[in-house]
Amino acid sequence: MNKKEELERWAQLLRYDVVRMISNANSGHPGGSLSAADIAACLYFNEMNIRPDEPDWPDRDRFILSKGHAAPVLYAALARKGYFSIETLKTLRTAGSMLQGHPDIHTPGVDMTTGCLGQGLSAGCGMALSARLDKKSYRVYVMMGCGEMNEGQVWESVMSAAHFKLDNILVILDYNQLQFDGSVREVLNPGSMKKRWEGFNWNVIEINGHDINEILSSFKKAKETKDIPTVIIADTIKGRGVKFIEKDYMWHSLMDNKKFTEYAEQMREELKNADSFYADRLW
Amino acid sequence: MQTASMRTAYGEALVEAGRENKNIVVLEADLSKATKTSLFAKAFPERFFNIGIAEQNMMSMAAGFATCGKVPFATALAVFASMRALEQVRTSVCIGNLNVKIGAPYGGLATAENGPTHQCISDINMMRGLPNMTVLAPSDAVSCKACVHWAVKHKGPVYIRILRDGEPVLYEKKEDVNIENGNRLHEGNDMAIICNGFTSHMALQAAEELTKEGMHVTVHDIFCIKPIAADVILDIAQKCKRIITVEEHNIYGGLGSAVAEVISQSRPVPLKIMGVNDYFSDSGSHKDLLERAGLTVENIIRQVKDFVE
Amino acid sequence: MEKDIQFLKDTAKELRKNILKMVCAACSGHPGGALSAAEIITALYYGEMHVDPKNPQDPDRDRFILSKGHTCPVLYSVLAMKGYFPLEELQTLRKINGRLQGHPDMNKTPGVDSTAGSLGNGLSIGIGMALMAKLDKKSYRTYVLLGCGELNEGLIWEAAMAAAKFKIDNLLAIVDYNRLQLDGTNDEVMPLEPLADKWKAFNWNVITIDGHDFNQILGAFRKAGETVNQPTVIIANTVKGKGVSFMENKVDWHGKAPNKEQLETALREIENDI
Amino acid sequence: MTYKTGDWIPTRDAYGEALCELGEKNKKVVVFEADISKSTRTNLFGKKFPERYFNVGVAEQNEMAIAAGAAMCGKISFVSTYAVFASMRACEQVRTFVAYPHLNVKICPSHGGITPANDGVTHQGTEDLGIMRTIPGMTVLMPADANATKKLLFAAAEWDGPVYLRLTRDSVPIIYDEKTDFTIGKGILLREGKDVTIIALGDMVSKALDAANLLSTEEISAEVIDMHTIKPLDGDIILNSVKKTRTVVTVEDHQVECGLGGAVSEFLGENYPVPVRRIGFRNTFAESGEYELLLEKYGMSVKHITAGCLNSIKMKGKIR
Repeated sequence: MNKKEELERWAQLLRYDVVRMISNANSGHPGGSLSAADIAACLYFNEMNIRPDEPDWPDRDRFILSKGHAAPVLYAALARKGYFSIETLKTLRTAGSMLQGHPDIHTPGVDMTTGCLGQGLSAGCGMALSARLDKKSYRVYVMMGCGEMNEGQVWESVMSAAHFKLDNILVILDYNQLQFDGSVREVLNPGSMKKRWEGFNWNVIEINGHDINEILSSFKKAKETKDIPTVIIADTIKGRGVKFIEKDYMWHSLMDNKKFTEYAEQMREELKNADSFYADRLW
Repeated sequence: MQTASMRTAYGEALVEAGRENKNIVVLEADLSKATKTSLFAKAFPERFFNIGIAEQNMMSMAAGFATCGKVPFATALAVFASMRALEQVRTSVCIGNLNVKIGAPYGGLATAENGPTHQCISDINMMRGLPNMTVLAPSDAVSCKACVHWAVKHKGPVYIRILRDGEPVLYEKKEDVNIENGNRLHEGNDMAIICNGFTSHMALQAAEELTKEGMHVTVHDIFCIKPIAADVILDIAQKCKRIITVEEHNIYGGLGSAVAEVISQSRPVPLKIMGVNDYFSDSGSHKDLLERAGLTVENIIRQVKDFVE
Repeated sequence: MEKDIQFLKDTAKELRKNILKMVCAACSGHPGGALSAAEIITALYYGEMHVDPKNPQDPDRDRFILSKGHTCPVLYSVLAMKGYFPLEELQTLRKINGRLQGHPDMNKTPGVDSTAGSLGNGLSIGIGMALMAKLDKKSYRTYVLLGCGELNEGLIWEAAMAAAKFKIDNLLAIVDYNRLQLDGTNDEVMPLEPLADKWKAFNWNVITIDGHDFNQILGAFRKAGETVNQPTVIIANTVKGKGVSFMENKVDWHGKAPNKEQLETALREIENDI
Repeated sequence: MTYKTGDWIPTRDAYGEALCELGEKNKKVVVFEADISKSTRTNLFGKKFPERYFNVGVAEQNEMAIAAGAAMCGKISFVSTYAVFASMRACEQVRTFVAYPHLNVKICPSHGGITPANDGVTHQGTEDLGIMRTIPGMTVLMPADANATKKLLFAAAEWDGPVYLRLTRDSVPIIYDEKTDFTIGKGILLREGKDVTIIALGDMVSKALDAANLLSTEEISAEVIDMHTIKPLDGDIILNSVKKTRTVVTVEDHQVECGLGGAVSEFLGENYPVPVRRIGFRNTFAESGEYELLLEKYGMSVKHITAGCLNSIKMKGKIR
């Protein structure tokens, strides 16, 4: 199996975890978790320099899920990396669980509390500036959603990252074009997202957010860019991988758990028969 | 009474603390000359970050700094620190219990002539409601410095409400200041005044005047409004039987409310809350605005006397 | 036309003098950003807006929001000159029991359409007014004067998005681009360039002008008025403290009142166009 | 539309429906939304009156200030979002541009307290009532059920000035029939008693009633007041009750600091000092989980209310 094929499998497995977790919890946000699965797989299984057995390692790369409602995909990645057990995924959103409805900094591997949109990049700027102060080489990855581009605080932080020339920060915009109340165009008409970031002095790379090769090469290009922060605008499909919810904004959060649970079972069967990679990893 | 500027004390204390602790960083939102973080900027330019007029961004950035072991002091006028960026303080800072310190000059009516948009009589309440937050309100330049140094040592979020200029000096040196329990400024068994900030020197003066008339009033200067020293307050309630709280804050939700919550729970004694009577003030000199709010030595004396009868 | 321009120039002179006199009388206030906006305000109140000082609450009036509320001396001065209240009242700026608050208060001062003072809010409020004009099928226009420092505020960009979405063409935003904020230049504190590109990327119609040239200001107003289905912003390049040699481009005069002696010098300079 | 007692309905549902009725009657009503209309239920209004409905995207500060601008033009602006965002993300806009100019902006957030139980702490607004209470000129409400929501919403529309009306995401039982009248600033005596006064609001009112029922089996008679208006606080109803019972338990889905407990403590301290026990979150953030389990874990269940009442009654003996 080459790198690409392996990462595709990890992404598919994360999707499976997401579907199972949400179906188990009977609540949560599938759409934006699924659209981010390929990117999350590339980050956690190829890109980031982290130590699952030492979550607070001071030199680790940081990841901030600014679109915190997509927590299931983050939890899946963390569990698959070994920050905590796969069993734990079953406790999503239940009282006493370490897996909160939105990410909590106290969960191993979670670098920032998020859930209220628009704050992640600001926190990321603080981390990136700290790295510079401490002469450390870790990088800060911030995944943002397209809905949160509405938040003014995002543009405050976009301005400051450019002002401080934070080339150790990488923003990945999971641009699935849908937010809670409909398409980004209907809700707040963004025009050209690329131009907007460029107007704030950022290096912009546009990719297909479901193409592993494009994701990996954009990460590489971002690393090579100096003195200016980079944003990857990743064209994605909300709900990617679960056909009946793809591109349906109503499925931002869980709509019909019966249907969803049935699908989880179906997915399990399909994966079991697909490949030996999945065989002992399904739950 | 000798006076000194609290915001200058804040700036100086940051420099002192910054010298001792290399992890201290200061964040500023385009008001460094007013908040006196300019002093820190001069001393440690590489640890000073001016974020521009973007307080929300500043608070979340501070949270990011804190996750990397820094001790960030995010500084903004009280009105913006407590209200423009309130949700960032809650979500980015308090939920994670991160080690972010918020310096908030121009609390209360101290921005005076700038008018109500810049005055802030609600910040103590806003911050007091947030879990994990420690809320400090020093009463003079010396206690302001003490608060900054205390905050550096304390792990977790701290909000420090600072005034402006010309505050009477109540304490000789910062070692005299008891942040957790507050300081007894005057002893007496007839009544107690619990106060903080700019009103503390007034309460002290009132108590001294009243002594001349044979009334003995306890005056207790509280710095830490959350968590509040419940034992100290209950002792005072036990001893004095009647409490007046005085603060440069809305009568709802501030020091008075914190004291009410403590005593009503275990030792309900009659209470009078003096403060800004739930209204938006005006442009005018600080003195005029305090007078309008009834925050004067004369009025404190009057209220004490009324309360006895 | 030339005569009109001369009239506007003379009016702006008068306006500047009033600003300085009132700030001096108050012993505090913000002269720098008030002076930089003198031509824009003069052009608005004497050449553009439909307002009736005798009927400040007229529901059909054009609205003006001074989002950079700290520069209210320029607004109070023009309101007094237009007759909303007596000129002598300018001496009561920032005094207790006065109507002229340190930052604009819509319920205290006749002619003030919106409370302002904490930066970044004016454009949103203006959008509310502009949307209601459309809803009520009224033809009034809303004018919002923004400072450059407040463009740091995220709220401005929230509003910029909303105005474009709602195709608000009955609102005009003007940036008083004097390139200084409290702590220094924009570039030092938080760079804004490329400013025109930013607004364009948020789907705005952008007109860049010299904010002290009446021909350009009035021309921009005209062009903005002709633009439909898209909001317009005028980026007006200005000089902070304009008209007073020792205040021009000096960040120190953002929020400091001149003393009597400085006032005399300043008034003389303005009178003689030095 | 009215609701049957005993049914369980989120008060946000009642809000969405009542808002449509209100919009029909009053053409001055305009509604602002921040991209969560399916959740706040303003999508109903949006469908019915698209021209008076404005979705500003995920931008609550902007939403609040735009609503203020509309109110400056004589409209009655309704602002919909979640309690965390209405009270905190847009706090300064509420204070400076709504409350200070005293405008007719009605802020009606869903997700009050821990009623978005599963969503977790970032979406649970447990500090909002205290925040709103300290803003001068603000009127602060939380209806206990769907029928109360509808009545109080209509009252808020008539009320001069800003109102904060907090709603629940999760279902709460209907305790009022459609005939009950509601007046802003007047609490409702739900049950008479002589041993202890329970003052509750919002989703905790039904819990308070359950606790009173439970206490009656132990021959303790608890008086229950629904304090749907936390500001201005109804001092008369408190005094009348406390003169009889001489002790109070406050119950709120909120931090015990600054909120209902704080308001009642302030009032009684100044007017009639008696022991007050406050039930709510004790300086802690909650978490994801089922609503009833969270109440249990954080000391706010019916069991905790009854225990609080018993303690209070004991206290009053000691202090006498």
